[in-house]
Amino acid sequence: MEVLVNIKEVITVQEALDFIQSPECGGQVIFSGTVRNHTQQRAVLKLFYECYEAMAISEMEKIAAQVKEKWPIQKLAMLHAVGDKYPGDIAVVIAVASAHRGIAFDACEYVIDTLKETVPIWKKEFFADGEIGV
Amino acid sequence: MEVLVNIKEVITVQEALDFIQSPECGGQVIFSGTVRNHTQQRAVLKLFYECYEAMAISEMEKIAAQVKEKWPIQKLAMLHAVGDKYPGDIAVVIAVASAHRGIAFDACEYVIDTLKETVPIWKKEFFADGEIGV
Amino acid sequence: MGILLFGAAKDIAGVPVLEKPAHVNNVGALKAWLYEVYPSLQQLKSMMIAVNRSYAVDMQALSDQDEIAVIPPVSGG
Amino acid sequence: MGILLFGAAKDIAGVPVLEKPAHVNNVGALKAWLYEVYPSLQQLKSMMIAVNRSYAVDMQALSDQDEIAVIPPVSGG
Repeated sequence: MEVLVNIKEVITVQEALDFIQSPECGGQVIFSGTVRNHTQQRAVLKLFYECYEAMAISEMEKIAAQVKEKWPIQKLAMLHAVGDKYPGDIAVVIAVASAHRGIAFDACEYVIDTLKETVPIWKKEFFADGEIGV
Repeated sequence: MEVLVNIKEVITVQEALDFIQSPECGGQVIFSGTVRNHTQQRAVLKLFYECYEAMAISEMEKIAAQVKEKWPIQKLAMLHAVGDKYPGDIAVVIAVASAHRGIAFDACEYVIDTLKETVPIWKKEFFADGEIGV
Repeated sequence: MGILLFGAAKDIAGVPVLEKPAHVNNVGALKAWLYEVYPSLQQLKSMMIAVNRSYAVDMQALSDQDEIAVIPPVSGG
Repeated sequence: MGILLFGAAKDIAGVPVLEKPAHVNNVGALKAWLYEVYPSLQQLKSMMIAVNRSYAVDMQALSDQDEIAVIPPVSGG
Protein backbone atom coordinates (compact mmCIF):
# COMPACT_ATOMS: atom_id res chain seq x y z
CA MET A 1 0.00 0.00 0.00
CA GLU A 2 1.31 3.44 -0.91
CA VAL A 3 0.64 6.12 1.68
CA LEU A 4 0.71 9.91 1.59
CA VAL A 5 0.49 11.68 4.96
CA ASN A 6 0.68 15.45 5.10
CA ILE A 7 -0.10 18.32 7.45
CA LYS A 8 0.12 21.84 6.03
CA GLU A 9 -1.62 25.18 5.63
CA VAL A 10 -3.65 24.47 2.50
CA ILE A 11 -4.82 21.09 1.25
CA THR A 12 -6.91 20.16 -1.79
CA VAL A 13 -9.00 17.19 -2.83
CA GLN A 14 -7.14 17.21 -6.14
CA GLU A 15 -3.72 16.45 -4.67
CA ALA A 16 -5.20 13.48 -2.80
CA LEU A 17 -6.90 12.29 -6.00
CA ASP A 18 -3.67 12.71 -7.96
CA PHE A 19 -1.83 10.58 -5.42
CA ILE A 20 -4.31 7.70 -5.30
CA GLN A 21 -4.99 7.67 -9.05
CA SER A 22 -3.91 4.37 -10.57
CA PRO A 23 -5.05 2.49 -13.66
CA GLU A 24 -5.05 -0.65 -11.51
CA CYS A 25 -7.71 0.57 -9.10
CA GLY A 26 -11.28 0.89 -10.21
CA GLY A 27 -12.72 2.56 -7.12
CA GLN A 28 -11.76 5.69 -5.23
CA VAL A 29 -13.53 6.87 -2.10
CA ILE A 30 -12.77 10.33 -0.81
CA PHE A 31 -13.89 12.06 2.35
CA SER A 32 -13.42 15.79 2.63
CA GLY A 33 -14.24 17.71 5.75
CA THR A 34 -14.89 21.41 5.35
CA VAL A 35 -15.46 24.22 7.83
CA ARG A 36 -19.15 24.81 8.48
CA ASN A 37 -20.57 28.30 8.88
CA HIS A 38 -22.29 27.30 12.11
CA THR A 39 -21.88 24.95 15.08
CA GLN A 40 -25.04 24.12 16.99
CA GLN A 41 -26.84 27.16 15.63
CA ARG A 42 -23.99 29.55 16.36
CA ALA A 43 -22.44 31.42 13.44
CA VAL A 44 -18.76 30.54 12.96
CA LEU A 45 -16.28 33.17 11.76
CA LYS A 46 -13.30 30.85 11.49
CA LEU A 47 -11.53 27.91 13.05
CA PHE A 48 -7.92 27.78 14.09
CA TYR A 49 -6.25 24.35 13.87
CA GLU A 50 -3.06 23.64 15.77
CA CYS A 51 -1.29 20.33 15.97
CA TYR A 52 1.50 18.44 17.66
CA GLU A 53 2.96 17.76 14.27
CA ALA A 54 5.56 15.06 14.93
CA MET A 55 3.08 12.96 16.90
CA ALA A 56 0.20 13.71 14.53
CA ILE A 57 2.22 12.38 11.60
CA SER A 58 3.16 9.33 13.65
CA GLU A 59 -0.49 8.66 14.64
CA MET A 60 -1.60 9.07 11.02
CA GLU A 61 1.03 6.53 10.00
CA LYS A 62 -0.27 4.16 12.67
CA ILE A 63 -3.76 4.45 11.17
CA ALA A 64 -2.32 3.71 7.74
CA ALA A 65 -0.61 0.61 9.17
CA GLN A 66 -3.96 -0.54 10.63
CA VAL A 67 -5.66 -0.04 7.27
CA LYS A 68 -2.96 -2.09 5.60
CA GLU A 69 -3.60 -4.96 8.03
CA LYS A 70 -7.37 -4.85 7.67
CA TRP A 71 -7.97 -4.37 3.95
CA PRO A 72 -6.22 -4.91 0.58
CA ILE A 73 -6.12 -1.19 -0.21
CA GLN A 74 -3.66 0.01 -2.88
CA LYS A 75 -3.33 3.69 -1.99
CA LEU A 76 -4.21 5.94 0.90
CA ALA A 77 -3.83 9.71 1.23
CA MET A 78 -4.42 11.51 4.54
CA LEU A 79 -4.14 15.30 4.50
CA HIS A 80 -4.91 17.71 7.31
CA ALA A 81 -4.85 21.50 7.22
CA VAL A 82 -3.59 23.74 10.03
CA GLY A 83 -3.86 27.46 10.78
CA ASP A 84 -6.85 29.74 10.19
CA LYS A 85 -9.68 28.09 8.26
CA TYR A 86 -12.84 29.87 7.14
CA PRO A 87 -16.30 28.45 6.29
CA GLY A 88 -16.01 26.37 3.13
CA ASP A 89 -12.27 25.77 3.56
CA ILE A 90 -11.07 22.18 3.54
CA ALA A 91 -9.78 20.91 6.89
CA VAL A 92 -9.17 17.25 6.10
CA VAL A 93 -9.08 14.92 3.10
CA ILE A 94 -8.95 11.13 3.23
CA ALA A 95 -8.67 9.30 -0.11
CA VAL A 96 -8.57 5.57 -0.67
CA ALA A 97 -8.07 3.62 -3.89
CA SER A 98 -8.88 -0.03 -4.19
CA ALA A 99 -9.90 -2.63 -6.71
CA HIS A 100 -13.16 -3.17 -4.81
CA ARG A 101 -15.35 -0.31 -3.75
CA GLY A 102 -16.90 -1.87 -0.62
CA ILE A 103 -13.63 -2.01 1.26
CA ALA A 104 -12.68 1.46 0.01
CA PHE A 105 -15.80 2.85 1.73
CA ASP A 106 -15.04 0.87 4.90
CA ALA A 107 -11.40 1.92 4.99
CA CYS A 108 -12.11 5.60 4.28
CA GLU A 109 -14.70 5.80 7.06
CA TYR A 110 -12.39 3.94 9.46
CA VAL A 111 -9.58 6.40 8.76
CA ILE A 112 -11.59 9.56 9.37
CA ASP A 113 -13.29 8.11 12.47
CA THR A 114 -9.95 7.04 13.95
CA LEU A 115 -8.18 10.25 12.99
CA LYS A 116 -10.79 12.23 14.92
CA GLU A 117 -10.16 10.09 17.99
CA THR A 118 -6.41 9.70 18.09
CA VAL A 119 -4.51 12.30 16.03
CA PRO A 120 -3.30 15.24 18.15
CA ILE A 121 -4.87 18.13 16.29
CA TRP A 122 -7.04 20.73 17.98
CA LYS A 123 -9.42 23.33 16.67
CA LYS A 124 -10.44 26.56 18.30
CA GLU A 125 -13.77 27.99 17.17
CA PHE A 126 -14.15 31.74 16.69
CA PHE A 127 -17.85 32.63 16.74
CA ALA A 128 -19.48 35.65 15.16
CA ASP A 129 -20.62 36.81 18.61
CA GLY A 130 -16.99 37.19 19.69
CA GLU A 131 -16.81 34.05 21.83
CA ILE A 132 -14.09 31.47 21.45
CA GLY A 133 -14.76 27.76 21.86
CA VAL A 134 -12.15 25.10 22.44
CA MET B 1 -32.01 17.98 -1.04
CA GLU B 2 -30.42 19.45 -4.17
CA VAL B 3 -29.64 16.94 -6.90
CA LEU B 4 -27.43 17.01 -9.97
CA VAL B 5 -27.86 14.15 -12.45
CA ASN B 6 -25.85 14.12 -15.62
CA ILE B 7 -24.78 11.72 -18.37
CA LYS B 8 -22.19 12.98 -20.85
CA GLU B 9 -18.91 12.23 -22.60
CA VAL B 10 -16.50 13.61 -20.00
CA ILE B 11 -17.11 13.96 -16.28
CA THR B 12 -14.82 15.23 -13.51
CA VAL B 13 -14.69 14.88 -9.74
CA GLN B 14 -14.31 18.64 -9.54
CA GLU B 15 -17.71 19.45 -11.05
CA ALA B 16 -19.37 17.10 -8.56
CA LEU B 17 -17.43 18.72 -5.71
CA ASP B 18 -18.37 22.19 -6.95
CA PHE B 19 -22.04 21.22 -6.96
CA ILE B 20 -22.15 19.71 -3.47
CA GLN B 21 -19.93 22.35 -1.86
CA SER B 22 -21.85 24.24 0.80
CA PRO B 23 -20.73 26.11 3.92
CA GLU B 24 -23.57 24.40 5.76
CA CYS B 25 -22.26 20.87 5.24
CA GLY B 26 -19.19 19.68 7.07
CA GLY B 27 -18.75 16.34 5.35
CA GLN B 28 -18.45 15.31 1.72
CA VAL B 29 -18.10 11.73 0.55
CA ILE B 30 -17.19 11.10 -3.06
CA PHE B 31 -16.97 7.85 -4.98
CA SER B 32 -15.23 7.87 -8.32
CA GLY B 33 -15.06 4.83 -10.54
CA THR B 34 -12.28 4.74 -13.10
CA VAL B 35 -11.47 2.39 -15.94
CA ARG B 36 -9.02 -0.29 -14.87
CA ASN B 37 -6.24 -1.48 -17.15
CA HIS B 38 -7.25 -5.11 -16.61
CA THR B 39 -10.28 -7.25 -15.91
CA GLN B 40 -9.63 -10.64 -14.36
CA GLN B 41 -6.01 -10.62 -15.50
CA ARG B 42 -6.84 -9.57 -19.07
CA ALA B 43 -5.37 -6.30 -20.32
CA VAL B 44 -8.06 -3.76 -21.22
CA LEU B 45 -7.59 -1.37 -24.13
CA LYS B 46 -10.75 0.61 -23.59
CA LEU B 47 -14.37 0.43 -22.56
CA PHE B 48 -17.31 1.69 -24.53
CA TYR B 49 -20.28 2.87 -22.48
CA GLU B 50 -23.71 3.20 -24.07
CA CYS B 51 -26.92 4.11 -22.31
CA TYR B 52 -30.67 4.38 -22.69
CA GLU B 53 -30.39 7.97 -21.69
CA ALA B 54 -33.98 8.99 -20.95
CA MET B 55 -34.53 5.95 -18.74
CA ALA B 56 -31.06 6.19 -17.16
CA ILE B 57 -31.76 9.76 -16.05
CA SER B 58 -35.14 8.67 -14.74
CA GLU B 59 -33.62 5.76 -12.77
CA MET B 60 -30.92 8.03 -11.34
CA GLU B 61 -33.63 10.43 -10.20
CA LYS B 62 -35.45 7.51 -8.54
CA ILE B 63 -32.27 6.68 -6.61
CA ALA B 64 -32.02 10.32 -5.54
CA ALA B 65 -35.63 10.17 -4.31
CA GLN B 66 -34.81 7.05 -2.29
CA VAL B 67 -31.79 8.78 -0.74
CA LYS B 68 -33.95 11.73 0.19
CA GLU B 69 -36.38 9.42 1.99
CA LYS B 70 -33.68 7.51 3.83
CA TRP B 71 -31.23 10.16 4.99
CA PRO B 72 -31.07 13.91 5.71
CA ILE B 73 -28.59 14.61 2.93
CA GLN B 74 -28.23 18.19 1.65
CA LYS B 75 -26.70 17.62 -1.78
CA LEU B 76 -26.20 14.75 -4.17
CA ALA B 77 -24.41 14.68 -7.51
CA MET B 78 -24.54 11.62 -9.82
CA LEU B 79 -22.48 11.78 -12.99
CA HIS B 80 -21.91 9.02 -15.53
CA ALA B 81 -19.71 9.10 -18.60
CA VAL B 82 -20.56 7.55 -21.97
CA GLY B 83 -18.58 6.74 -25.10
CA ASP B 84 -15.02 5.44 -25.33
CA LYS B 85 -13.20 5.38 -22.00
CA TYR B 86 -9.55 4.43 -21.55
CA PRO B 87 -7.71 3.11 -18.46
CA GLY B 88 -7.58 5.85 -15.84
CA ASP B 89 -10.60 7.70 -17.28
CA ILE B 90 -13.47 8.46 -14.94
CA ALA B 91 -16.65 6.51 -15.65
CA VAL B 92 -18.82 7.52 -12.71
CA VAL B 93 -18.80 10.04 -9.86
CA ILE B 94 -21.17 10.05 -6.88
CA ALA B 95 -20.82 12.92 -4.42
CA VAL B 96 -22.80 13.48 -1.25
CA ALA B 97 -22.73 16.41 1.19
CA SER B 98 -24.20 16.19 4.62
CA ALA B 99 -23.85 17.68 8.07
CA HIS B 100 -22.93 14.25 9.44
CA ARG B 101 -20.34 12.06 7.80
CA GLY B 102 -21.73 8.65 8.78
CA ILE B 103 -24.85 9.05 6.68
CA ALA B 104 -22.84 10.56 3.84
CA PHE B 105 -20.82 7.33 3.62
CA ASP B 106 -23.97 5.21 3.80
CA ALA B 107 -25.79 7.26 1.17
CA CYS B 108 -22.84 7.38 -1.23
CA GLU B 109 -22.36 3.62 -1.09
CA TYR B 110 -26.09 3.04 -1.50
CA VAL B 111 -26.17 5.23 -4.60
CA ILE B 112 -23.30 3.53 -6.41
CA ASP B 113 -24.51 0.03 -5.45
CA THR B 114 -28.03 0.80 -6.68
CA LEU B 115 -26.84 2.57 -9.81
CA LYS B 116 -24.91 -0.53 -10.82
CA GLU B 117 -28.04 -2.64 -10.43
CA THR B 118 -30.77 -0.51 -11.95
CA VAL B 119 -29.51 2.24 -14.26
CA PRO B 120 -29.61 1.18 -17.96
CA ILE B 121 -25.99 1.76 -18.91
CA TRP B 122 -23.88 -0.92 -20.56
CA LYS B 123 -20.17 -1.26 -21.07
CA LYS B 124 -18.40 -3.17 -23.74
CA GLU B 125 -14.82 -4.25 -22.95
CA PHE B 126 -12.16 -4.11 -25.64
CA PHE B 127 -9.25 -6.33 -24.61
CA ALA B 128 -5.65 -6.01 -25.75
CA ASP B 129 -5.88 -9.49 -27.32
CA GLY B 130 -8.56 -8.25 -29.71
CA GLU B 131 -11.52 -9.86 -27.98
CA ILE B 132 -14.63 -7.93 -27.07
CA GLY B 133 -16.56 -8.63 -23.87
CA VAL B 134 -20.10 -7.53 -23.12
CA MET C 1 -43.49 2.90 -31.54
CA GLY C 2 -40.77 0.33 -32.05
CA ILE C 3 -39.01 -1.80 -29.47
CA LEU C 4 -35.61 -0.36 -28.46
CA LEU C 5 -32.72 -2.78 -28.00
CA PHE C 6 -29.58 -2.09 -25.98
CA GLY C 7 -26.25 -3.68 -25.09
CA ALA C 8 -25.99 -7.43 -25.64
CA ALA C 9 -29.64 -7.63 -26.74
CA LYS C 10 -28.91 -5.23 -29.59
CA ASP C 11 -25.84 -7.26 -30.58
CA ILE C 12 -27.83 -10.49 -30.61
CA ALA C 13 -30.73 -9.07 -32.65
CA GLY C 14 -28.33 -7.17 -34.88
CA VAL C 15 -30.62 -4.13 -34.94
CA PRO C 16 -31.31 -1.29 -32.48
CA VAL C 17 -35.08 -1.24 -33.05
CA LEU C 18 -37.73 -3.91 -33.74
CA GLU C 19 -41.33 -3.64 -34.83
CA LYS C 20 -43.80 -4.96 -32.26
CA PRO C 21 -46.09 -7.68 -33.76
CA ALA C 22 -49.77 -6.89 -33.28
CA HIS C 23 -50.47 -10.09 -31.28
CA VAL C 24 -47.90 -9.17 -28.59
CA ASN C 25 -50.07 -7.38 -26.07
CA ASN C 26 -48.20 -7.67 -22.78
CA VAL C 27 -44.65 -7.90 -21.44
CA GLY C 28 -44.74 -11.67 -20.92
CA ALA C 29 -45.86 -12.21 -24.51
CA LEU C 30 -43.12 -9.86 -25.73
CA LYS C 31 -40.44 -11.85 -23.92
CA ALA C 32 -41.80 -15.13 -25.32
CA TRP C 33 -41.82 -13.69 -28.83
CA LEU C 34 -38.26 -12.32 -28.47
CA TYR C 35 -36.93 -15.67 -27.19
CA GLU C 36 -38.60 -17.41 -30.12
CA VAL C 37 -37.24 -15.07 -32.79
CA TYR C 38 -33.79 -14.65 -31.17
CA PRO C 39 -33.09 -17.83 -29.14
CA SER C 40 -29.64 -16.47 -28.16
CA LEU C 41 -31.39 -13.97 -25.90
CA GLN C 42 -31.91 -16.89 -23.52
CA GLN C 43 -28.17 -16.84 -22.84
CA LEU C 44 -28.47 -13.44 -21.15
CA LYS C 45 -28.28 -13.59 -17.36
CA SER C 46 -31.44 -11.51 -17.28
CA MET C 47 -33.69 -9.68 -19.71
CA MET C 48 -35.92 -6.95 -18.38
CA ILE C 49 -38.50 -5.02 -20.36
CA ALA C 50 -38.97 -1.32 -19.73
CA VAL C 51 -42.24 0.35 -20.63
CA ASN C 52 -42.24 4.12 -20.78
CA ARG C 53 -38.83 4.18 -19.11
CA SER C 54 -39.75 2.02 -16.12
CA TYR C 55 -39.08 -1.65 -15.48
CA ALA C 56 -42.28 -3.61 -16.18
CA VAL C 57 -43.71 -6.90 -14.85
CA ASP C 58 -44.83 -9.69 -17.20
CA MET C 59 -48.54 -8.95 -16.88
CA GLN C 60 -48.20 -5.31 -17.86
CA ALA C 61 -50.22 -4.56 -21.01
CA LEU C 62 -48.53 -3.02 -24.06
CA SER C 63 -50.11 -0.51 -26.41
CA ASP C 64 -48.78 0.90 -29.65
CA GLN C 65 -48.15 4.22 -27.93
CA ASP C 66 -45.78 2.76 -25.32
CA GLU C 67 -42.01 3.29 -25.43
CA ILE C 68 -40.74 -0.27 -25.04
CA ALA C 69 -37.14 -1.28 -24.43
CA VAL C 70 -35.25 -4.57 -24.01
CA ILE C 71 -32.81 -4.25 -21.09
CA PRO C 72 -30.06 -6.88 -20.81
CA PRO C 73 -28.00 -6.96 -17.58
CA VAL C 74 -26.78 -3.43 -16.93
CA SER C 75 -23.09 -2.78 -16.35
CA GLY C 76 -22.71 0.90 -15.59
CA GLY C 77 -20.43 2.37 -12.96
CA MET D 1 13.30 18.12 27.94
CA GLY D 2 10.27 20.16 28.92
CA ILE D 3 6.62 19.10 28.94
CA LEU D 4 4.76 20.27 25.82
CA LEU D 5 1.21 21.59 26.24
CA PHE D 6 -1.41 21.80 23.51
CA GLY D 7 -4.93 23.05 22.93
CA ALA D 8 -7.04 23.67 26.02
CA ALA D 9 -4.24 22.41 28.28
CA LYS D 10 -1.95 25.13 26.95
CA ASP D 11 -4.68 27.75 27.47
CA ILE D 12 -5.23 26.62 31.05
CA ALA D 13 -1.54 26.57 31.96
CA GLY D 14 -0.94 29.78 30.03
CA VAL D 15 2.36 28.47 28.69
CA PRO D 16 3.30 26.04 25.87
CA VAL D 17 6.10 24.30 27.82
CA LEU D 18 6.59 23.33 31.47
CA GLU D 19 9.62 22.10 33.34
CA LYS D 20 9.24 18.57 34.72
CA PRO D 21 9.85 18.48 38.51
CA ALA D 22 12.49 15.94 39.49
CA HIS D 23 10.12 13.92 41.73
CA VAL D 24 7.71 13.22 38.85
CA ASN D 25 8.97 9.89 37.59
CA ASN D 26 5.99 8.32 35.84
CA VAL D 27 2.90 9.32 33.87
CA GLY D 28 0.48 8.90 36.78
CA ALA D 29 2.64 11.15 38.97
CA LEU D 30 2.81 13.72 36.19
CA LYS D 31 -0.99 13.85 35.92
CA ALA D 32 -1.35 14.20 39.69
CA TRP D 33 1.18 17.02 39.72
CA LEU D 34 -0.50 18.81 36.78
CA TYR D 35 -3.95 18.56 38.43
CA GLU D 36 -2.48 19.99 41.63
CA VAL D 37 -0.71 22.91 39.99
CA TYR D 38 -3.51 23.63 37.44
CA PRO D 39 -6.79 22.42 39.01
CA SER D 40 -8.74 23.62 35.93
CA LEU D 41 -7.21 20.75 33.96
CA GLN D 42 -9.70 18.53 35.82
CA GLN D 43 -12.46 20.16 33.75
CA LEU D 44 -11.08 18.61 30.56
CA LYS D 45 -13.10 15.63 29.31
CA SER D 46 -9.85 13.72 29.11
CA MET D 47 -6.15 14.34 29.52
CA MET D 48 -3.72 11.95 27.93
CA ILE D 49 0.04 12.03 28.27
CA ALA D 50 2.21 11.24 25.27
CA VAL D 51 5.76 10.02 25.78
CA ASN D 52 8.04 10.12 22.78
CA ARG D 53 5.03 10.77 20.53
CA SER D 54 2.95 7.80 21.72
CA TYR D 55 0.06 7.72 24.17
CA ALA D 56 1.34 6.42 27.51
CA VAL D 57 -0.28 4.54 30.40
CA ASP D 58 -0.05 5.80 33.99
CA MET D 59 2.64 3.36 35.05
CA GLN D 60 5.04 4.34 32.26
CA ALA D 61 8.28 5.69 33.69
CA LEU D 62 9.55 9.12 32.64
CA SER D 63 13.15 10.09 32.15
CA ASP D 64 14.68 13.47 31.47
CA GLN D 65 15.38 12.43 27.89
CA ASP D 66 11.73 11.73 27.07
CA GLU D 67 9.63 14.02 24.89
CA ILE D 68 6.54 14.47 27.04
CA ALA D 69 3.28 16.12 25.94
CA VAL D 70 -0.07 16.89 27.56
CA ILE D 71 -2.89 15.96 25.16
CA PRO D 72 -6.36 17.36 25.88
CA PRO D 73 -9.31 15.95 23.87
CA VAL D 74 -8.35 16.10 20.20
CA SER D 75 -10.67 17.79 17.72
CA GLY D 76 -9.13 17.37 14.29
CA GLY D 77 -11.00 16.54 11.14
